[in-house]
Amino acid sequence: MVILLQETFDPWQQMQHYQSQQDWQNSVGATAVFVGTMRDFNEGDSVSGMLIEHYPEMTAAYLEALVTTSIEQYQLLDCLIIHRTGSIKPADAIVLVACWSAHRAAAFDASRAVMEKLKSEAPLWKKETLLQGSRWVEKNTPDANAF
Amino acid sequence: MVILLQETFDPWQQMQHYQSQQDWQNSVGATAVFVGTMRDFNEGDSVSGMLIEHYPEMTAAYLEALVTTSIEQYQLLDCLIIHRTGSIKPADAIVLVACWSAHRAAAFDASRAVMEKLKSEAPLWKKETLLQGSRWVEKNTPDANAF
Amino acid sequence: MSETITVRVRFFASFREQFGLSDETLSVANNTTIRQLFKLLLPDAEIPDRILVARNQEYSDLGQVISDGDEIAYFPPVTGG
Amino acid sequence: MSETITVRVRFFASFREQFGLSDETLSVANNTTIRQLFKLLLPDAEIPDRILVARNQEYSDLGQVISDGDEIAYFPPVTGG
Repeated sequence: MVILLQETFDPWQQMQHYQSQQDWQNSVGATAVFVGTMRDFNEGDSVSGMLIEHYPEMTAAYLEALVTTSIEQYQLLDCLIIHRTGSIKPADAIVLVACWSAHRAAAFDASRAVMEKLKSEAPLWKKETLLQGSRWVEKNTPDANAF
Repeated sequence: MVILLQETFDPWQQMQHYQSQQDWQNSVGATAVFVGTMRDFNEGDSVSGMLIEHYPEMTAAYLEALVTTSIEQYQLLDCLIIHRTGSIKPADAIVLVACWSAHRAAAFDASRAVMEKLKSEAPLWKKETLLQGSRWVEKNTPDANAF
Repeated sequence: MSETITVRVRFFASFREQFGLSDETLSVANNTTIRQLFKLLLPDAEIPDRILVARNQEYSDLGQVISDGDEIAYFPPVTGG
Repeated sequence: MSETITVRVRFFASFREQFGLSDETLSVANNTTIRQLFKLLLPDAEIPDRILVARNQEYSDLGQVISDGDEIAYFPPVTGG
């Protein structure tokens, strides 16, 4: 499932709520969750806030396809992606990726690979608010161990 | 931090509670969490319950040392391990490993490595209750991608 | 087959600000490529080295020929997550 | 130095059930190894191939010599997590 949210969310409340509604609960052996959070510091500067722009139709379609292909590729029971858009404050959760599987290797592999795909391809852009002015984040750093 | 629990726990409530009490919240960029859950099926048999035995003094000491060395090795902001002991039912959470870091590679690497160490070295033993009788789980399967 | 086709063009993030374009609908000649469309809209701008393009909400490339009714998007490297 | 030392011995999981021992305190000769201690307690049992041993709550090995006041544990491969 994919959820794009304009409001602050609590990742653990979302996990609890989502998981309680699923019918695969007795088959799950492994859950791997990644949460990306806004830091108040980046590239040597204090950052007081952030705007996340997206391309609504394409962002949703891209992430939905990523969920579907990842479930198939890693034989997951389920995969959930939540991403914030709009105005973000430090310590806000930006992204959550959760993968459920029977055994742990699949959940670990999938959560990391989904994050890497999301960071390198999902149409989302961050603009940081600094003490003076603002700037677009230029690129995401790849995670060398992701695949 | 290490928590050994004799009672059922909700992993997401524990995450919410633990994280809300920390002073590093504005420095965290990445949180990787793994939860291992009891399945109602193993090695071709239905499993109706499980007993987890531990060596109280050594289990706690082993996991405390694992937390300390992992924080240092992966430059984590924090690491939390929760493990159940005693009588477990299907769908109960057995283990939670959470790693917090500035950037995502460290959190991903650490959570997987901590789980692998825990599964291969922490003094804990599972005995499964089957339809007829019970059996000790003989060994954990290594995760080839863990390190 | 008509001589012109209609296309919706979208710009995002720093491109939206830099080029002053967000969401345009225009008519162009048949067989126009995504690269040519950019030059038609912004004759004085250079195409950025690290441009990404999408056609109907899927990744595409500058050499693709546009069809009638397409939605074409231009944007910089993504930085979500 | 005394001729005998006191040691606490613990067995866990399937070893506890298989050998019928859980928590014993006994006196043994100085310079006894962890392997010899097992044989003293269970003279008719073979030492399992995949035995793990701990000395004072840290992993050790069968060849280690026991000191006075040590706690020695014998257990099978761990299966937590």
